[in-house]
Amino acid sequence: QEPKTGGVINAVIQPEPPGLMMGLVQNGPTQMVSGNIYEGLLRYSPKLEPLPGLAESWNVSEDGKTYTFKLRKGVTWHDGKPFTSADVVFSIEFLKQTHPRARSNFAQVDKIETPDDSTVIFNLKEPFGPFLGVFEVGSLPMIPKHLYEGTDFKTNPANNTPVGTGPFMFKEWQKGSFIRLVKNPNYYIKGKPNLDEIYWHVIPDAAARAVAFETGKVDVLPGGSVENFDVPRLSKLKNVCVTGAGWEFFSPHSWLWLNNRQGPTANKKFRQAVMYALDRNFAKDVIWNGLGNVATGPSGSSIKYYSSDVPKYDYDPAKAKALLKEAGYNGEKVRLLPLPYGETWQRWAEAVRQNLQDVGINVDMVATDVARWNQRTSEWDYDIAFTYVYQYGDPALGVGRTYVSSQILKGNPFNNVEGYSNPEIDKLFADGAVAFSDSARKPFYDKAQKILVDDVPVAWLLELQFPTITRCNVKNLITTAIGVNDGFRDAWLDK
Amino acid sequence: MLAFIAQRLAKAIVVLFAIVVLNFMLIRMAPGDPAVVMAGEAGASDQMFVNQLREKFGLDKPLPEQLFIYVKGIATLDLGFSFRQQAPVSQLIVERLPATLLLTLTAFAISLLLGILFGTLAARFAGTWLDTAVTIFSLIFYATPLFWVALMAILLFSVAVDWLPSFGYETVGANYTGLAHVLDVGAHLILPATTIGLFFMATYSRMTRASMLEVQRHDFVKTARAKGLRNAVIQRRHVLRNALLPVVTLAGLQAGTLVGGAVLTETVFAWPGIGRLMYEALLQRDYNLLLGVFVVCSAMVLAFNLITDLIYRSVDPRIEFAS
Amino acid sequence: MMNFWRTMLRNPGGVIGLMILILAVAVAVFGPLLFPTSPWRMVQRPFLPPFTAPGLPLGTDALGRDVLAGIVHGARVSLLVGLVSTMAALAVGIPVGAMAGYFGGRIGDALMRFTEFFQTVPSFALAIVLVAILQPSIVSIVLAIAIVSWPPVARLVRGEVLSLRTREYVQAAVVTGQSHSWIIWREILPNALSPVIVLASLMVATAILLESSLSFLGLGDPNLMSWGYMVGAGRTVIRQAWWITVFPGIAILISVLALNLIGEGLNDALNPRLNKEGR
Amino acid sequence: MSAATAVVSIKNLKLALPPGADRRYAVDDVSLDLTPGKILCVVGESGSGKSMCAHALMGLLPDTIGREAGEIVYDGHNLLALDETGWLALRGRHIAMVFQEPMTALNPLMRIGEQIAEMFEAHNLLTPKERTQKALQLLREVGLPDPERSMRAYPHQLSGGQRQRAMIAMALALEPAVLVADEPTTALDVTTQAQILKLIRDLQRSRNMAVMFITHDFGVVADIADRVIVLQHGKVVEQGAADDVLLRPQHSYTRALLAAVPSMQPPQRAPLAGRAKAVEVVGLDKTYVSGGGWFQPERRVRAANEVNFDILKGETLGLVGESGSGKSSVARLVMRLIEPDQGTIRLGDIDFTRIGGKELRKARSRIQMIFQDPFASLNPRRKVGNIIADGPIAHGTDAATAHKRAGELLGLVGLNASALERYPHEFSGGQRQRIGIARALALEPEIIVADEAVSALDVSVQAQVLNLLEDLKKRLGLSMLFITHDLRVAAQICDRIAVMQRGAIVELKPTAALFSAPEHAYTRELLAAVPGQTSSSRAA
Ligand SMILES: Nc1ncnc2c1ncn2[C@@H]1O[C@H](COP(=O)(O)OP(=O)(O)OP(=O)(O)O)[C@@H](O)[C@H]1O
Ligand SMILES: Nc1ncnc2c1ncn2[C@@H]1O[C@H](COP(=O)(O)OP(=O)(O)OP(=O)(O)O)[C@@H](O)[C@H]1O
Ligand SMILES: [Mg+2]
Ligand SMILES: [Mg+2]
Repeated sequence: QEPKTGGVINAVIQPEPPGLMMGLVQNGPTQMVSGNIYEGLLRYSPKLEPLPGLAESWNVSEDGKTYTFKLRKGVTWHDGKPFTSADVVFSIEFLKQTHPRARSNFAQVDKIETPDDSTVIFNLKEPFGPFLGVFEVGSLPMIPKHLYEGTDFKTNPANNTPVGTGPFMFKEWQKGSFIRLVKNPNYYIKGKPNLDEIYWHVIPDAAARAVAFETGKVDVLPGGSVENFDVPRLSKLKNVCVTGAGWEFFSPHSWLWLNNRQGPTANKKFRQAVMYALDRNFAKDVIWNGLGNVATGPSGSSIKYYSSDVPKYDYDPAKAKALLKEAGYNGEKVRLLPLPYGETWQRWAEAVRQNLQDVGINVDMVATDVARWNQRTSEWDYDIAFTYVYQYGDPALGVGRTYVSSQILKGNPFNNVEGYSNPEIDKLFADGAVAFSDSARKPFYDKAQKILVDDVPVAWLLELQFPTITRCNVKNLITTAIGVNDGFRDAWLDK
Repeated sequence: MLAFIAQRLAKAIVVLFAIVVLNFMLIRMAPGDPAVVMAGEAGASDQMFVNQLREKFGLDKPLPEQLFIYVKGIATLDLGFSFRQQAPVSQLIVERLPATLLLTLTAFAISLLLGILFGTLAARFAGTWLDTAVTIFSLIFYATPLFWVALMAILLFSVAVDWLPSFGYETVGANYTGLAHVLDVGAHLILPATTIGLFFMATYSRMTRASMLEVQRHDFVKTARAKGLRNAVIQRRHVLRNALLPVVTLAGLQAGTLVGGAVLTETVFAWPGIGRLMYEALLQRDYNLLLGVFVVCSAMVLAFNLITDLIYRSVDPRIEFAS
Repeated sequence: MMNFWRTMLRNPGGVIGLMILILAVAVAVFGPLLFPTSPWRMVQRPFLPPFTAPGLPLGTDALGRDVLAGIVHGARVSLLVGLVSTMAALAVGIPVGAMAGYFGGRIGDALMRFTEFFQTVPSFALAIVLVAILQPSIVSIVLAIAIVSWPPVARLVRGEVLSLRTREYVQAAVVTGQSHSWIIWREILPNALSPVIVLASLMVATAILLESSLSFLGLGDPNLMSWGYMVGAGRTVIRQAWWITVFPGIAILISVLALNLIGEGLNDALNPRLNKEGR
Repeated sequence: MSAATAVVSIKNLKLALPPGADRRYAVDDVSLDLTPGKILCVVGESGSGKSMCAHALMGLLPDTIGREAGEIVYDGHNLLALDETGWLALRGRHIAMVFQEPMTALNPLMRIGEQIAEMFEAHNLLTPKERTQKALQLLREVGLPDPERSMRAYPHQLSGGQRQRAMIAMALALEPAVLVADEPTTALDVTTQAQILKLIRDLQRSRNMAVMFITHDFGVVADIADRVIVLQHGKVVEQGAADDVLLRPQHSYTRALLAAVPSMQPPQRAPLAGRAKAVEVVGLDKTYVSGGGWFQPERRVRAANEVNFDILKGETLGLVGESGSGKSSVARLVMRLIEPDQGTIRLGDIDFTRIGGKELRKARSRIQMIFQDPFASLNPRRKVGNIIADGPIAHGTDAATAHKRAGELLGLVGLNASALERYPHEFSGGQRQRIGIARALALEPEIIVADEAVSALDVSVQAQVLNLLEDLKKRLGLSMLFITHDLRVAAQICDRIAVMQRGAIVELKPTAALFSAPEHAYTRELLAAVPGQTSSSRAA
């Protein structure tokens, strides 16, 4: 079907982003809106293969230490200035100061060369297996050097009127109401984007978002916009399409942090008992409406080197009770922190509490708000805590950080928060990262997965799926592994 | 009169200062800080990131120094900077204030009008079934959680029949101007304002009823009857006017609850007001913004009190502005 | 006192309210005996409509928990929150108001400024902040509700004390050489109590509602079943399963209504002017 | 009496009280006529049904009162059968009323002018402009100073007497045939009362109105009445021409009432010179400052101005003066209920103004007070026994002894000791005042301050209480500061009298000397204003 041009899309954004300058703010909503404004060098297919973005082509040297990117010609910033290789270098400098993930992703880069305006060459100190997976817009958005160089990034007035190279330009932001993006008329791909405008509506209440969709006021509900209980109802409406695609890169993985340092959870048997006590299929079917998969281990099934050859933990309360007895658990109070992200998570925590209580674990649920949850987990002040984490396609990017001992850093909410420390695992992940070629890396990760699943440093729950709900006449919305976050470049409206 | 206002303002400033200091302490007692929140949202963080943020928010300084800096700012009407939102707090608040004022004032008017109407009715027919009916009607809205009424209103008026918009302040992208714009905003205003209005109506209707019955017993009502005035005239001119005095006082006191009560309604109806701004600032520990909203809300309440006081004084000649 | 009960019982609204309240208290006290298992237990398929499964007259909720059991157990928490926070608010408001009214002058002024502070900060917002600071639990919720609801008590008591202070029987106590505390406690407060009781009956209702609003924002005590929690949690699935939120909603409505009716009844019974004369 | 025909006749009126009241009928078989140009005074003790009759005449009876029997005939119609529309035409236009409390009988939120003009409006008379003019003329007629300003004034801006004049202006606006005045002067001080009485008398004569004048003050009756009707418990016990009733009372109740009226003749009193001073007040000054604040100008009232007096042991000093002259202020200063700006009060050997805290509380037992209002001065939530015993217990007496003593005191003031266990509301006004006296005596004080202690009581009860006080004083050797605005009472009980005007004592003399040879002009004015002097002397 031939794309049609023109039209306006109304989408929902929740919560309201604190800012739209992607280099400074990395939270979900910012990425979702600003993915239209900014672009990265690469995009990724649902199978996580690199696709051209601002880089037209790329190649990797034999030793895996030199990466050469050819940039697309004739690309301009929204303010008309040309986009060049100098901007790429500047962006990496910028992000190394403000973007913790970019900081570690580019830690291996020794130097960057720019022989001409459209060539960028990265020289690595050592081979870094996942290197080709860190160029999407969220990890490395291109930032205009001419606006930021030599300024205080944080207070630069340009932050309020973000300038990128993307298919849409920032137009208007009525705080608390909506963000309006308009078509970039000078976009370097002729005929794109198809749409004229995008409105991102800020509607803080989930039920109200569902109503807004139902009454036709909005056309796109990105993943997580409505409570799960509402998904089946909305998807049954006329002219409504639902897809789980577009989360392959993130593949959100949920688990319970189990505090490995102290209390009953320090005991491996206890942790295994927790795994057996959880009725994860119930959670999937009732709480997540059958969406997602029961997690088998530390890696999501769409992540590279995923292995299903690991010990299995089925729902088995009797076994859990037996293990608890072996662990010598004597009814001490165990604090459970739910994730303060709305009703679904609350219900899930209640179900888990019930599961744990059923096998005789004395659970005390502790309510928190977002700030407090972050503080308590990052300062290790919990026994069991819900969380979910993005995996960024590669175990070296998004999996290892949870389990290696070098990532035990008090004060940070997303690393080895559980305090698991195993030299063998440390080594496996270290070796896996610097090995170059899939066949060389796989064995390390196979082994790591087996050990981890046996040790249960955390209790894995589900591979989550956040369905994107749209009206069916919104076409071609999700084309890449980061889904809505990659912008509405290819989307069009069938009127 | 001017002297009176000046005196009240001076007192208000004292209270406001106390509010600033106490709230500053209070808010800082809440565990968690904006750096942690932002680190959490980023989905990944390291020590450098958190430290950078702390420094940016000025959280690395000792607390008394932070307080001093803040109070100094307030003295020059500078509410500080919201680093999270990358904008001066006063700008963020000013952007949202009109919406909140529109909502709360409309709700206020609705609650007062309905409350006085129903209260008068109930007093007029005290002891009859109409009295009971009015009582129960106003209590139903008082006793039902606000967010629930709000959702019901949406389901009824936006989903079941598509009469009124369910969210927002205006039709986004319609670019109405002039009268069309006013009508558009009005249509968006009806549901949230009525939801709050109905809740607060109960207090006023109860108060009006009690006050009317009380005033009815005063001698001057007997005097009025002895004049041969018709009952309707007596009720309106003599009873209602006197009965409204305590209602006015109550209205001033309620103002605080009204502004705060907007949090839920603004959330459910996606109304871009400062109630929501405050709640979000709280969740994100956006200290300056949260404090700013508190200070502005308190100032609004004080202003409300002053206004109702002035109204009271202009209605009741017994209180004089000694001049 | 007899007279009081007689007038109270003559007010049909007050009697109905009192009966409902007694019923609710009975449910709160004895209900857990009827439903001995935890109300959090998942007993059946989720989303069972009311009157379809035996033993589950009000159906089940999103996790398959018994709605009726929730309401019965919730009565305890909701009423407790209402009553205890009101008591606490009275415990602060009455002394502050009494002292402000009795001593007047600088002390009174300072106390009233202090009260004003709590009154100008939007009360719901303050409650949210307090609960967030103290971390949600039944204790912090009760405390927060008490903290935001005492100022009206203080104002009311102050007003009453101001007018009672000049009564001749208070002056009589002064001239017979009584101490300040004796005068406040024995002579003034007993006579200032009736409007306070009326206000208190309304505060209980407001407290129950406030708890439900806090629950709605996710600031309820996650370990205790309350009506507010049920309404808030059921709200998200109201389109699929109205009964999860409607039944506890009705429970709140009826209790608040009952308390208000009692308040009205008390108001009439305690106001000699209202119950003596006709019109 | 002339045989003019009555404008209104009440015939055998019988009004039932709601169940639970202290008697069945508020008004029982009352008949009376109102004739043009005559004033009918209705007298009787409190609760005897006087106001009921008035309200029945106005059609303003509360709906809890049952209209059992009888009729009220006006212009050939029975008013009791009239519907509300009929009343609307009648009220104000044909029958008008003046109420007792000028404070509360006017709408505080409306200007005086508007309230008078409303009278015309209610009956659709005149244009708005004419109404204003007419109102102005009326105000002038009732002798309000500066009528233009009074038109624009709110009730609270006028004095009690001025308000009552405005009320009268309002009642007279439509030249009604009948004026009902329910205790129109009770709330006013003697001088103002005299003026208002004269006003009513003059207006009534010039307009040939029929007036029903309710009062419980026989002095007033003597001054103003053409005919008198005496009510007791809702029944008419005696009625007739004023002179007949006052001089030749037939019924024992009427006689008792008349006998209780104190005479203006001070009794002979033994001189007390040479005794020690119980109280010595020197240079007492008190200025009330209200309003004020940072920006607000303040209002000052000088309530006590260089007040000097002393009271000898066993002596009663009277303090008289018009309302607002500062009598209560002096009493409160002497009691140290308020602090003086200057001056000293000595109680025997101690300086009462210089002590504080515990010492003050202890010293308080030497001086006690009897309050004006028997209803407001007893805590409704404490038993009588406690009320009396609380004071001694606070001063260290043990509870059992204090309660026993309380029982004895009740006996002393003529009450049964069983009263200990009862609450104040179970007693009548006179009995309550006795309880108040018992409380004052419980601490065995040397001095008693009585601020209008008998003003709120009916004449008959008043006489009893005065006798009791006189008796107790003699037996216990008390000194007394007796405050009153009733010069008749003062004449009977005081050894010496001090006259106060605007915060200052203008004359202080032995009672007999003051009455026979008043020096100060203000004293003479006060004495002249006492009602009923001519006829009561006849009566006495
Ligand atoms: N509204 C009412 N409802 C019931 N009983 C009433 C009402 N008003 C007065 N009474 C009763 O009716 C009786 C007569 O009262 P009324 O007011 O006529 O007395 P009064 O002679 O005017 O007394 P006072 O001198 O105290 O004014 C009293 O026993 C009183 O308690
Ligand atoms: N607390 C107060 N504050 C301000 N002014 C007062 C206060 N108490 C009394 N006054 C004023 O002081 C003056 C004297 O009042 P006081 O009560 O002593 O008079 P009084 O002679 O007892 O009058 P009455 O016969 O009416 O009882 C009056 O003008 C009064 O308005
Ligand atoms: Mg009377
Ligand atoms: Mg006085």
